[in-house]
Amino acid sequence: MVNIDPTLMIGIPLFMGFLIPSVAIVWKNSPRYLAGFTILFNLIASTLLLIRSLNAPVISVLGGWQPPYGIVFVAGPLGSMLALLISSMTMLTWFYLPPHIKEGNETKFYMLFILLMAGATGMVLTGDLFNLFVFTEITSIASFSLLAYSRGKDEKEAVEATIKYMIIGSLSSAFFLIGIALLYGATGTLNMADLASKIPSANHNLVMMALAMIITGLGIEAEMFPLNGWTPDAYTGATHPVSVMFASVVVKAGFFALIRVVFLIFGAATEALQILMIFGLLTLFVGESSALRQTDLKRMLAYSSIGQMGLLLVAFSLNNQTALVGGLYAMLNHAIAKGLLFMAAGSFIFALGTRDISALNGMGKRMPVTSALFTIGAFSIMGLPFFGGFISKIVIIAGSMQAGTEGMLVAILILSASLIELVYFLRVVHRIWMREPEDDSRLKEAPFTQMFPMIVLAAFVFLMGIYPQAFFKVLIPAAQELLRGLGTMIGGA
Amino acid sequence: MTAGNVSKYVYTAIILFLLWIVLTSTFFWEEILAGLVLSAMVAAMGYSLFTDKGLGNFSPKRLAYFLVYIPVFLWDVIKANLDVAYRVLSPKMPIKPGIVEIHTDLKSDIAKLGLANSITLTPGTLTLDIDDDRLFIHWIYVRTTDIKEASEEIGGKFERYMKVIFE
Amino acid sequence: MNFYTVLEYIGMFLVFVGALFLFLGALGIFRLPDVYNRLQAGTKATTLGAFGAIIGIGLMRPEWLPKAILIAVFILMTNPISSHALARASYRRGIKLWDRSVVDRYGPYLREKEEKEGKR
Amino acid sequence: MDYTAFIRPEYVLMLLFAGALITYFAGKYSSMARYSLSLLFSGLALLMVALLYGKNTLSVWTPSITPNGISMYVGTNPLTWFFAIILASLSFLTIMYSIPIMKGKRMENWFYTLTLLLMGSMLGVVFSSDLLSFFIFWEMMTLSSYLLVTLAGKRSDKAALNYMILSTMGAYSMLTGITMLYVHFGTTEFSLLSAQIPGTPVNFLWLSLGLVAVGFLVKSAALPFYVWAAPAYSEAPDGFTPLFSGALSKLGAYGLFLFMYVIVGMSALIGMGSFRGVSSFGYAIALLGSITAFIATLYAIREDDIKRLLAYSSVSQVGYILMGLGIGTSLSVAGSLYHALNHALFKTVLFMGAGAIIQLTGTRKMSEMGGLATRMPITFLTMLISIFSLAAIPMTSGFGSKWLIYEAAINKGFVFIAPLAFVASVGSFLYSFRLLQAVFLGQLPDGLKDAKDPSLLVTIPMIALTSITVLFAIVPGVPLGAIASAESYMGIQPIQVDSLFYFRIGNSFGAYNALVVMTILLFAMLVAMIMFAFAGSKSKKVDQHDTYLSGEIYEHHSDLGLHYAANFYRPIERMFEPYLRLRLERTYDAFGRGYELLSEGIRRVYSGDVQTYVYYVIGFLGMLIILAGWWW
Amino acid sequence: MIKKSIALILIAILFVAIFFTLANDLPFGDNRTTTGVSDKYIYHGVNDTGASNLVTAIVVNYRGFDTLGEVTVLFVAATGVGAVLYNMGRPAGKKRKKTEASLIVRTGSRILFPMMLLFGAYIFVHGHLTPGGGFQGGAVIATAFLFKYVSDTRYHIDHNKFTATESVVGMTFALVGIMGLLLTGYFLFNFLPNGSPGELLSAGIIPIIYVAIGIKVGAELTGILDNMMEVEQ
Amino acid sequence: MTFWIVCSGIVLVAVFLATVRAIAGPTVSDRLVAVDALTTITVALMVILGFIYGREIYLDVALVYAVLAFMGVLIVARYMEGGL
Amino acid sequence: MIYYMAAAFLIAIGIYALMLKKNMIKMVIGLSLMDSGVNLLLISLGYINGGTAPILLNGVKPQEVVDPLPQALVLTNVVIGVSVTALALSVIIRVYKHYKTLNSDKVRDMKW
Ligand code: NA
Ligand code: NA
Repeated sequence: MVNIDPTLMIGIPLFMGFLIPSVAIVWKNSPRYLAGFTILFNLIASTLLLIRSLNAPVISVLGGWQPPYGIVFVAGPLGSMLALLISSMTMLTWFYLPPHIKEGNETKFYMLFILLMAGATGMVLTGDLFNLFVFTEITSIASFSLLAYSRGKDEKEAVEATIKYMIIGSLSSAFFLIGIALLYGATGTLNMADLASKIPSANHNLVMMALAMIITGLGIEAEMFPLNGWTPDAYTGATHPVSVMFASVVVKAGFFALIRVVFLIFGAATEALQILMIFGLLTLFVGESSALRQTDLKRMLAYSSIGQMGLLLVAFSLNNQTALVGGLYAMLNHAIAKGLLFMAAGSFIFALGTRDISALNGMGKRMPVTSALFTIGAFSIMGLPFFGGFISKIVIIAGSMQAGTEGMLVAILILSASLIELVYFLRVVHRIWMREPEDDSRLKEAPFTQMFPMIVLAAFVFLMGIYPQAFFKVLIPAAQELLRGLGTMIGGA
Repeated sequence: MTAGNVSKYVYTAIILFLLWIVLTSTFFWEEILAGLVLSAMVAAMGYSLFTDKGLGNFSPKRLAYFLVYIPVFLWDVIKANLDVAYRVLSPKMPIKPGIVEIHTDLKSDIAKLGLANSITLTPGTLTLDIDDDRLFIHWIYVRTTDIKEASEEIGGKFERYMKVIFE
Repeated sequence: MNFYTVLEYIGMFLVFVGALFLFLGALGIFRLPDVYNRLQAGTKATTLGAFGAIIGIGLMRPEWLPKAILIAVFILMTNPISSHALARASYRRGIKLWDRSVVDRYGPYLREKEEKEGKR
Repeated sequence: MDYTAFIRPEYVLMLLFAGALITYFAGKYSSMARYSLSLLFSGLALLMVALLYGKNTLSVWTPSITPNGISMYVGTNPLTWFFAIILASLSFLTIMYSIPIMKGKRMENWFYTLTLLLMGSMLGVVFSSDLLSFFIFWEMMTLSSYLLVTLAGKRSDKAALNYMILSTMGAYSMLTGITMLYVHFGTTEFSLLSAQIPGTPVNFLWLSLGLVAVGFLVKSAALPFYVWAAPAYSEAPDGFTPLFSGALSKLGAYGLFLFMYVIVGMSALIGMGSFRGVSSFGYAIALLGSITAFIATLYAIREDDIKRLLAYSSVSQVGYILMGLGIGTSLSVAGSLYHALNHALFKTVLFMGAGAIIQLTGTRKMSEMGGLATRMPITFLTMLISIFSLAAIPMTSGFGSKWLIYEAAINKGFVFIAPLAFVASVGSFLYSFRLLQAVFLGQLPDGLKDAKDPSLLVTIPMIALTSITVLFAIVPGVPLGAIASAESYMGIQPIQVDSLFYFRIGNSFGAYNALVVMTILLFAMLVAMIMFAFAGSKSKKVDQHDTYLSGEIYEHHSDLGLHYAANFYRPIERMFEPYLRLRLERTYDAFGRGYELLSEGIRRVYSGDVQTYVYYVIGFLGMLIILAGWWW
Repeated sequence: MIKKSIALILIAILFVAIFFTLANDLPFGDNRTTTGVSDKYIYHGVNDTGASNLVTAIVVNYRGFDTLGEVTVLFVAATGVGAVLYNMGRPAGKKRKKTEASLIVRTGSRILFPMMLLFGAYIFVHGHLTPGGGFQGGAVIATAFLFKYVSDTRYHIDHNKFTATESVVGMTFALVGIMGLLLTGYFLFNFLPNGSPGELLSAGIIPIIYVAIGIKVGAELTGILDNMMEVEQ
Repeated sequence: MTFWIVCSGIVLVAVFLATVRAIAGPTVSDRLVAVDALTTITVALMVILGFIYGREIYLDVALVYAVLAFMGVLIVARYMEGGL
Repeated sequence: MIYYMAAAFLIAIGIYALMLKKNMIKMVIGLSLMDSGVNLLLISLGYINGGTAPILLNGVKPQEVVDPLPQALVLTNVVIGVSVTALALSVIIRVYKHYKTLNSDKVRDMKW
């Protein structure tokens, strides 16, 4: 079996990112294909990586300097799974792109697009705290740029969203870096595994202060309430494929970074988990409640994403294997289903020219295929049986039940929020299928290249709903990896 | 590439290489080699504007004038600085500032730059603007507003050197 | 008293004089009445001061001399340019001369030029 | 080939789910295919369910689907079969009935697909033998029934949404309870669970069982969750209402039977606390059931809308079922199961008839109907018998089941439950009579002069169900035999069924002999009818609008509310008016509106000004820092 | 007012927290941990990497991957600025509607421009020996171009040439990394000899990387400047 | 040593005076003049510090600083006259 | 210690600008200030009393140098800061084009 070094998943996109602008001078359409090729490479590499990492974590030492002196890439099942998620979602979004990015400079879009993927991949694979910061910045800056890419009707909102996102995002990175600095001051190292082994004996005050800074810094990326003010605007303002990337790639990587730091470095510090739990629940409720009253389709999806991120936070902070598996499952499901929803919503909006939910009346007749795909995504988020969301919901509930009386309360809260979610998604689905359209004309469905990614995602939503074992094969070791902590994995130096 | 351009290029490269030697202050072959390569590359990017005359600048007369100009100029600078020092330190601040106009016969831009900078560096006077042959000078103690007189007083000496060195 | 010692003393002298001129320049900036007059002091005295100090150090450490000269020359070349640019910009931005200034030939010139451009 | 190998519950489900899919695609192109395929699939499923009689199976139908390797099971047993056969036959008959009723209606093709899907998921609920598949089918059932309700178009929107929200609320509560059980016992299979129940802490059982019960009470439309029922039953498409009310509403009871008696078991249930030998939990259910029966009856009495009237009646009758179920004695459980069957039979017929009449008259207001008895004799007759059964008029099977429940309640000396039930029973007689009177008797409105019985596809199911009602009145031993074996499966002492025509339940208090009671009552009825026949010539025919006009003839102004049916039970209404004004719907509405308002406020958190967000971030960090100093 | 007081209270909390945490738990001037990784860099850095400048040793060698990431950040930002300001510039060939610079500034730029470029080159070529490095050198180079923009309202860069240059040097950096992987199995492995510390041709791949970075950063920053300068108000 | 203390003291007084002007203004130009002078002073100071610490690298720093500072002032000046 | 004070102060000033200045350019400046504060903090962490720059030339001994790692990190962060600032300013140019204001209060078409 061919092995591809995980570092190449950064190296190749970078190389191609540098190559694309030159080739574009002589061959105008090349960026799309070069980007596609790059993403394909990452897709293959991450698939192989995932298979390898199920046996033993794949560790790639950069520059030949053994940890903790150099930077390492550590690809456990969890990291590899996320890398695969990132590359596959990027691939599918790549199919979805063309009509949505016509207005701007396409060459630059494709460069940013693959670099965003590279950044997110680096975020999930790196085993070095400062390197994580660097990759977070790559991802953020690429996101900012892609967000501001919109031209034409949405341009105004896009730039507004960008500047908000940038200000909050840069604030977050400053805090993250302060946290890193304090940790370095306390332990003298930046390697995550090494940190994990040194933190218990390090100065407690420093570590706690660092924790506060890091939770704030990464909490912004993970859309934790009240740090997520930028989120709804960013999702709404972005051009549709970029919204997909936000929901399915960027936030997932940010969330993973937060979880990893808390779990691996701080050995699932119980104080941190309590904070995450409380604010996870808040995020869940604020997100879902805000979505309840939306009239803007994308904004509703954005708030729903916030709610789901809250759910993930809650699931992870329960800190037992079942809940973690459920949380990971929800993470996957949300990436896939919300990606699908944003794509379908993008197609609706592209065809209708408005984001207003009331314009969706009777879309089931006007764009039946897209409507069906949207519905599948919605059902999965709502957690109906035979869709991925169902499995994640029951597993998370089972996980929370293991946490005693408080867990019971958590379960009830999760389900209440889930009920709110059901209501607003049902309203939309209801409109699509059950209301009479004001204008009976058939709208043009998206072309097959755009339909294809949606169909693939819908198929995955189903697969996750009816054959979860396939996913558990990866998720159970992934959850165990988190519970074990990185410290025991590569043991410091 | 015209002969003029070759001359300009070579001149630029030589100046840059000298600069490199000064910067590195060594004679390791590696440094020399790097200096040659980099000077050649950088010269290619800027030679057309760097000089008007090219290798012509290396004529002995120009070099000689240049060498003489340095102490002359420095002495003027020191003299004038003492003057300004006096004005600054004196409690009454004996200043009589104003903007006067002077004229120059210099044609080349580089020569004008030399002149203007010399004037500026000489305390008491500051070049505000140049338009063709007219220079506007801020003078900390205006002794005359007449263009001819002022020209001689402020820039006369420098102009003569500049004419030889740069034109 | 060998050659290097002599150089060192000269260097020390230059550094001291340089420091003095830096101080004078700063004092001029502090005391003089308007931007243009402050520029006079600021450019000249500080340039000379820095020049002296840097060359002085170069003399005290002869192996540094080439680089020291380079820095000094660079300052000598750039400071008048930036001062000039500042003065010009200030004037064009409408910052008035000190009210006890005796003559202003630049203002009429600018108005004249504007009129010409306006006609075109 | 041994066909019996295919008579397994999992194949029934597969048949129906595949059937739904096939029907959808075939039905898109041909309405004939749609009708015949849906009849075929449901009929076949019915046949298979019937053949499952007496079988006990249990099989794994999926590989493990949870991280801990939980598999899903389906199986059948006497209790399952009893409900399955009701559900399957009602589904089949409803499909048949729907062919003319739903013809040309909105999204007709979806109707059949969803009905088959619903049938499959209802059967799935009863066949499933583990918590997870139970819950999955339960959710599917909710979803497909929700979709069926929405098929009615815009008018059903609110009702459907409310139904869905409350159902989901119930389902989530159930999920919580189920997960508690799973996490505590580490298994989901029913028999494995029930084996571990003895010795479980009482509090735990109360909590989990209570949470699960909420889901079933919602589906049963019991107090305080009944608010969805009347709107949903009445606004659902006419083709769906019979199944909705007749079949689907029984699943809540099934779930309670399952969890209370099969999984937890009688002894553990008593162990959770008891009251006069009845488990406290069951008593609570019974109490809720009786109050529900009572209140819903009051609402039904007020209704002029025929579907709403029947809807409230359903709620009330399900209350009886819960009552018997909760009391948990041999007699009461039998009564409960029997009443579930009866209610399925008569309420389906009533809703079918109502649907037919609505299609004919174009209105649901009873005050705009009347005198249809002669024009629609078959409808009249079938509905009449069903109404008798509903009103528990002796000689009908409805009487038998209610009798059993009363007797059980009185036996136990439940001074609160028994009177409530009795009053409710009187109430149901009142609204039944109103229905009968307003729709079939009196004068025919001008528009309905050429009304006639609906097509055979409508009448055949009605006749079939009515015949069963009559048949079971005569041979109660047939259903009671099945009930007895279901009881013994649940670990409850089965009632004794001596023969098909005669049964007798021996206990300390007395005995109920159906044949004897029936015969006596039949005789009394005959006497009454003869008396009426003789007196008939002397009675005066009064116009329906003649109520308050002292005989003065007015033009028919039904909209003035002067129709006979409009304020039929005004005096009784007046009596309860103050209490009825405190409708629970308002509370729910207020809660919903309140939450929406709250959400409106919550989203103002996202002020749009980036500086506000900076405040949030810094505030959050400040809080963490303070916590860091304080806690740690 | 309330807003302002809240802000001030929060800022005070942060200030106090950061300052006192540092002051109490990381006493200034003697907190270089001996358990940490930096001793390795300090005592073995010169031998390991051949770079006398330990910061360089870390930046380019031990943590060269961060630097690759950093180059990427700049690249992404430059691309982003291009994408953000796309289509906001003046039409081709039109001069910017701006006050011309004076002859002094213009002529000054003619003479100083190549010198500044050479400074830049000097800095990144000697990155492993002096405090400079690719970024600093690149910044100086970009400053040289900035001087051009400042002094000439008609100035604009040749985008194609810049793009090509950027591409080549960027790919060089990535390729050096990939070469390391191919030759030794480690991405960014220093596969060249270290030489003797203090000389120009020492420190293995560091000078190559720094030259690439220098040019890249110079071109990148210039590109950003170009984009911003071209924006029509 | 005394010598260096005296020199540094004089330069620091200069820094102080220029800083006062930089803060006091009153116009942007005034501040800029002060900043310009400060940068020149800083270059000199860096060279002096390099000597005191005996590290040649300070000279490189000073050179780069001189380049950047010059450009900084120039840019602001050009901005003020509307040349950007 | 003064460095710690200065670092904390810079961070505080940056946050002050972010919280109380409406002008978005000033907010971006605030971010840059914070960044400088963080950089200063990092550098000061690595300082040892009497330490010198970590360039082992001209006989400088390893014992005498300050921790080079924070400096390396700062180098990286400086570039990141520059990148973000450049991008933020370009975005602000576009914001200004659409809103004709830089007041963050006014740039809030998207809310709730
Ligand atoms: Na200067
Ligand atoms: Na360096």
